[in-house]
Amino acid sequence: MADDVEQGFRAEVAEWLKANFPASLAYKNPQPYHNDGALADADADFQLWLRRIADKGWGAVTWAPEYGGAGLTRAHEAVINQEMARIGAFNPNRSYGMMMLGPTLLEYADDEQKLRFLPGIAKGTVRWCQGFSEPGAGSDLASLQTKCIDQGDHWLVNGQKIWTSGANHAHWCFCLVRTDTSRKQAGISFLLIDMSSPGVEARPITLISGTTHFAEVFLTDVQVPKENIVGGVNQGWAVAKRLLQFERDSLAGNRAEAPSLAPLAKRYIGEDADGRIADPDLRRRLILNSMRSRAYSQTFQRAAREAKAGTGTSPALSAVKNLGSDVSQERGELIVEILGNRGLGWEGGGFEPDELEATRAWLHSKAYSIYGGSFEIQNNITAKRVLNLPDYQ
Amino acid sequence: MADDVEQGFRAEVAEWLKANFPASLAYKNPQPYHNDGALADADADFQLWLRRIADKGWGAVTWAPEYGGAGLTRAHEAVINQEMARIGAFNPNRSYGMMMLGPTLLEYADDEQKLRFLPGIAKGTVRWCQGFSEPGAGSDLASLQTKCIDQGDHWLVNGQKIWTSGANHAHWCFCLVRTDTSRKQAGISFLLIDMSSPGVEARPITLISGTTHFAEVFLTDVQVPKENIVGGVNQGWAVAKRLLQFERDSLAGNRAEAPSLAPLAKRYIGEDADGRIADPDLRRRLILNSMRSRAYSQTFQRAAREAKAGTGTSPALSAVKNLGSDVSQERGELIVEILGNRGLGWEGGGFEPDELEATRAWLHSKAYSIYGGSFEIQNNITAKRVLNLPDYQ
Amino acid sequence: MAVLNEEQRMLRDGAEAWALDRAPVTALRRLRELDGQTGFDPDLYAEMAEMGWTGILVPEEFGGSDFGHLSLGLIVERLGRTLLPSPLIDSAVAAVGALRLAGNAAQQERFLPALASGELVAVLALDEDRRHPQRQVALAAERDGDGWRLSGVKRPVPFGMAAGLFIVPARTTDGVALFLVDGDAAGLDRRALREVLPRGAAILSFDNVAVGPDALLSPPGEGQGVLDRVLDRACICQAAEMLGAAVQAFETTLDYLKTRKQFGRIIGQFQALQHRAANLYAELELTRSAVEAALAALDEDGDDIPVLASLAKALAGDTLRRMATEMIQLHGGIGMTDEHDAGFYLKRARVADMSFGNAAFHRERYARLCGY
Amino acid sequence: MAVLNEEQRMLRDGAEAWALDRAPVTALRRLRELDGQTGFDPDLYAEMAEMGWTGILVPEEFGGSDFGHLSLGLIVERLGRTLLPSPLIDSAVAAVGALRLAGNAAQQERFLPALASGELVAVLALDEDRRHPQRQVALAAERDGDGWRLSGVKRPVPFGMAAGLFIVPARTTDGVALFLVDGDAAGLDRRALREVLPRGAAILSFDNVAVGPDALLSPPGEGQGVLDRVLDRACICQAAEMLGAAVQAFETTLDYLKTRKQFGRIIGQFQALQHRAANLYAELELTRSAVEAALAALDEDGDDIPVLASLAKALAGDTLRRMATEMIQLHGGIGMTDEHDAGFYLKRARVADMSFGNAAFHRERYARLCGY
Repeated sequence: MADDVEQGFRAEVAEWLKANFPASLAYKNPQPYHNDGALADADADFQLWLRRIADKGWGAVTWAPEYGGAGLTRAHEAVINQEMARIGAFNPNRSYGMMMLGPTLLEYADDEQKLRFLPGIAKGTVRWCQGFSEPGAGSDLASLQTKCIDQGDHWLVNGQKIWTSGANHAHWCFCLVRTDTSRKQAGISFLLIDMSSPGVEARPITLISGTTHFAEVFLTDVQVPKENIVGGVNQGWAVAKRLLQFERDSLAGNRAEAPSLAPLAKRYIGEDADGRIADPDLRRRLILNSMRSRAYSQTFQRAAREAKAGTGTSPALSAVKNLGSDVSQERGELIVEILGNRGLGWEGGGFEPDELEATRAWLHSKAYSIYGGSFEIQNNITAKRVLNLPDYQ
Repeated sequence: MADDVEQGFRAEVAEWLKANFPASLAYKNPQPYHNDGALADADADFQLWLRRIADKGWGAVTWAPEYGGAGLTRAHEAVINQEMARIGAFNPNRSYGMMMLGPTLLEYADDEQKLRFLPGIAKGTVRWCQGFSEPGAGSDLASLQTKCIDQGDHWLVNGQKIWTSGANHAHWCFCLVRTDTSRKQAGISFLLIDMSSPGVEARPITLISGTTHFAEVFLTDVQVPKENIVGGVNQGWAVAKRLLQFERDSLAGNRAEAPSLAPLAKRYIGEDADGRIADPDLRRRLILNSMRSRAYSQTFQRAAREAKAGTGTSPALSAVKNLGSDVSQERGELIVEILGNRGLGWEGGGFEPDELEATRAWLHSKAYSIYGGSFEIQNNITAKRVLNLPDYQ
Repeated sequence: MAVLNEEQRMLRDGAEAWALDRAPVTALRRLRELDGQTGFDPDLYAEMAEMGWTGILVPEEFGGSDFGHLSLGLIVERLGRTLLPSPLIDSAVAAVGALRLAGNAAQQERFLPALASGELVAVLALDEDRRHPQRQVALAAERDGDGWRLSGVKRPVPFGMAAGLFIVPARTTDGVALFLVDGDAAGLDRRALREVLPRGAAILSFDNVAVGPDALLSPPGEGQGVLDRVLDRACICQAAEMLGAAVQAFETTLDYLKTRKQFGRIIGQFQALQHRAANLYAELELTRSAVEAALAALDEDGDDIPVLASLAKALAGDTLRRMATEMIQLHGGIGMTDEHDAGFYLKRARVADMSFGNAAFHRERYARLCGY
Repeated sequence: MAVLNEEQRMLRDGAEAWALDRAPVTALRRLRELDGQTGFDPDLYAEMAEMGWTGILVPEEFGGSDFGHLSLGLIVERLGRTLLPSPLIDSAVAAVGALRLAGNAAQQERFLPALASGELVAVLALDEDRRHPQRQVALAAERDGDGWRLSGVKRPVPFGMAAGLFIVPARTTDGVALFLVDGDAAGLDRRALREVLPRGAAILSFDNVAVGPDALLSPPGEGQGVLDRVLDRACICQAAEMLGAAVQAFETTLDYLKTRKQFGRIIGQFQALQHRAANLYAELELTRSAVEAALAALDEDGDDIPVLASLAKALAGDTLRRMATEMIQLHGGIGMTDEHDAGFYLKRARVADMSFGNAAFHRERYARLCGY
């Protein structure tokens, strides 16, 4: 994009945002760590904003218009993001479908599947959940057991999924199922299941933070159309791996740039005669976290630059994900420590809403190093694929 | 020991110490981390002190008189140690022979061997070195290669040892040798070799701290009398394991109780208006190290009490050794950081002797987590034997 | 483990058996679901009292056994394993300690027997909002005739909804004084707080609460000294309880490592996890040493109690937090669910750390006491 | 790795090839054995100058290329890998920076060409004994006619035995000023220090050293501001060099993990070591990001240079120390021997950390700048 073209586009974007972004949402992205649609559903202005963005095609700026996108370039997308950030606006379409399934379908789905599923993702009208994990499988995804049997005119699915984010609010589920029990990875298929099909039941799981973001999903004699397999029968492992890469990108990406905790600390703890946070022990840990957080964000920016330039070796995402979860978990701990007794509240009177939210966020943050490939799995990946260290056997 | 008997003995000890401990040595134990005899040799007062202690039998207080000891109880030994500590005296006979070989011989040697070797250890007249490690074997002791062949009237030894502490000052060496090449642990014997035998050559190894505490020992067609094997042919592994336990005890034991670094820090860095060490970042690390160091020393005292009472589960020595090396290595780092530019000196003018010593000690401290069973090996032991975690295979 | 006498071994074993039987983590779950304001189960507390635990630090003349702090520490360590919420430390250690250290004969006679029998629960009303006050008490006491009037707010006060008696540090023109205030005193308003774990926390608002001269436990200027000593005792016992929780978190996790399979292996076979477990074990041993040394010092009336108290409390705070965090991490997804106990250990770690001064506070206190 | 232009790629590749060929760690060993007082190899420095490295920050009119800090950073990172001692940062970054920021036309004309060509080595005489001075310069300058007289001690001054020119911060009654002092000035005594690694460190004693008005680089009151900016540049380049050393320490260790056998296995197969390596790799990446962001900010004259400089220097200090320590640990016994290179990385970690303010200093500076 030439400079003057960019200037023009930027002005256009700014004007449109001014006219269309609901003021009530400024700096109040309601999708922080819940991301299950439940919160967003309740907010009329959010729904309005989502519709306007969808109509504009900006829910998926770079996707083709027939897929519900705007057919623009990454450069246009960057300008839109910058202009949004300037006024506290945000993309309301940061769903699992958009961040994980959409990019995967673009690579692996056939034309018919793309036309069928991408627009709902781009417009934010169809909500997806991820049916990968199973009880007992945990990090060892490839040992999944959910059976998918060819019944001639349809698939018959039986099994159980767990840690299915937002399953109780989702319309569809992208699942890994076993179409061949004689092989491990090579017996897995990537299947799209309508959550309203008979035999699908989602039971929410309460987490330590009190949220019911996840669910167990029971699949009992669920009939699924033959054309709902993506990437071919028994070819699902490759599709899943690609999708997990997109997940890792988005998880890591979510956590760059965090505002300084110094003002909060000074408000709750006070300053010493020298203008420093009054608790010297906590102060040092805040400093260390700030430094690591900044370097983490620099690492992210560097990776983006390098990816764009297609040069040099970028930091491995597996390592970056671990750094990210480490820095944000530490931040969660620091915030409740700053809040002190105010960081011990669960609900009800006597606590500010922000305080209660911080306590829940702290508890929730423990999941960062478990979901999307645990800390240990990421380290295994770094050791093996990045550092080329030999396997034990 | 009844209270009044102890009182009497204590008075006796105090009086003897007053008459016999050379004042020049007070609070100046010259065996800090070198322990290779070279330093002690050079000091006439140290030699005098060693002779007096030997004559008294206090080089090995609890050993029988025929083995060069005083035949007293552990309670007597404790009184002697306490009285020494009170006036800055110390046991001059803290040698490898005394700390590791002696206790092992008491358990595994036959009567003749005990009478032959223990008195020299108890009196501090015969210096021993340890010939266990070999090039390429490292922590995997049992893979040792030094060959020991039965020649009828003697053993013929060929091989190479490495990390032999004080080999260039030692009179004798306790060695592990392979008497059976067809079995691993069960082909090892524990052999005592006279360092003046033809075919024994010790080449000192310079360490990063500049000391030549260790040596490589080359054994070429060395003839060793048949009666120099301890514990039986091919029975050496058990002897060695016991000896390594004594080593671990003594290594861990050396590092309890360290004086506060606060005065040093205040001298080198100064205080803030509030009376605190002026560098807040370093100060916090000093505090943490002090707390861990104190808890480490409490752990030591607890283990001793529990061992004495023969009750409860004592903290595993493997874990204690790792805590000890961790705390003292961190201390070494903190001291050179306190010294700042004064902690960068190697030798010559412009630095105080204490400063140069601290720099060397810092470098040397890196060995704490390598020798005597590395940090990793100790963790393996803790995981396996204390926590009963299963083996990989 | 400390070297114990026969009496102590019996107490410890009794507490262990009772806790397993009567106070598993489900007791905490039940309390949470009841959503009551008491924060503990009065029936269980009565059982504890019956076993003599509430009287362990009370002199025999007032109905206690005077067995000492190590004995009590053994019990709270066992109770800590299953996270039982009870005012044992608040009432039977802190309140009893304050009455023994500062109470006159009349006060001791009036309150110690009731505390020993468990009929009365008394707690410190200490914190004033965000953190441990550290010599900056704001609640004010003014003379009124031969009595006093108290005004200000204390929060959170654990078991503050249920306590019958409060020991209240207050600022006077002549320094800090300690007062004994009845739970139903006129002008005292209590409001329940819902915290991450039940402990009956309350906001106490003192609106010109009038107390008589017999309510003065520690006169102006002497209150801080008494309070410091009381807090040392509470800290040390709190650290013992936290040690128990950490030990249980470790053992539960270790069991999981030995049974859970992933990638066709028991996960405890993975060396990276083995070494983490070994390092955690070492931290536990350090913490145990600090706790037991501090308990022993209390019974021997050692002169380095403040240092040992801060050491124990700071180490216990860090160790329990680290252990609970690893408990969740090593359990993976299941550890994040409310159904699993791991989250309770994490929440307890935070609440217990904030009680009687957090790890950061005690590191700084240790540093001051040791000249850093 | 940063996105580079063609010029920068050539510089980097040239530095890498030259360092491997001409400046392996044996070059450092040789210097140590020579026991000279120069602290670097003048022939190698001349080669570096010939390749234009000493002039990278010098304007073209004075014989340099003005390629910028990122370019220089790429070179020192490569040189850092094999620990080559040279005054490149001291002279071609710090001294050049001071002259560019504060020098008048005459001073620039006189010194910049000689610095660019490598004929002249100039260094900061900054530290005054134990640590980085942090706005507490003690060496005093007093007016004497239209010139000045300097008295005091600077130590350690790296390459102080060999330097031909010193840039000397001095305290005046009106604040800190910077002076240019000839190496052979009357009254200036230099004494060599033997440090853990050769860098030609010296004690400089100024006994009433007389300098003319043309020696005043930065007038009283302005010196500290200039010095701060110079130190930011030096810190950032020093961090780049430390990054290089850390990368090499990591790679050497990684190679060892892939070849060394113990217990019948390549030790790199052990998962506990794999995870440690993975964590070290992540630290390296963080440090690289901080260093490259800081270098880029220098060339873009960003307004957060002080923050980025302190961030980079502190991270590089911790990372290199940790990496060197792990290098020894993972090499086991052989890593403890003087024959192996590991000890050099550990020693360099300490020396480099102390240069231009250590990690603790920069963490505190970062904290102040960011309002903590």
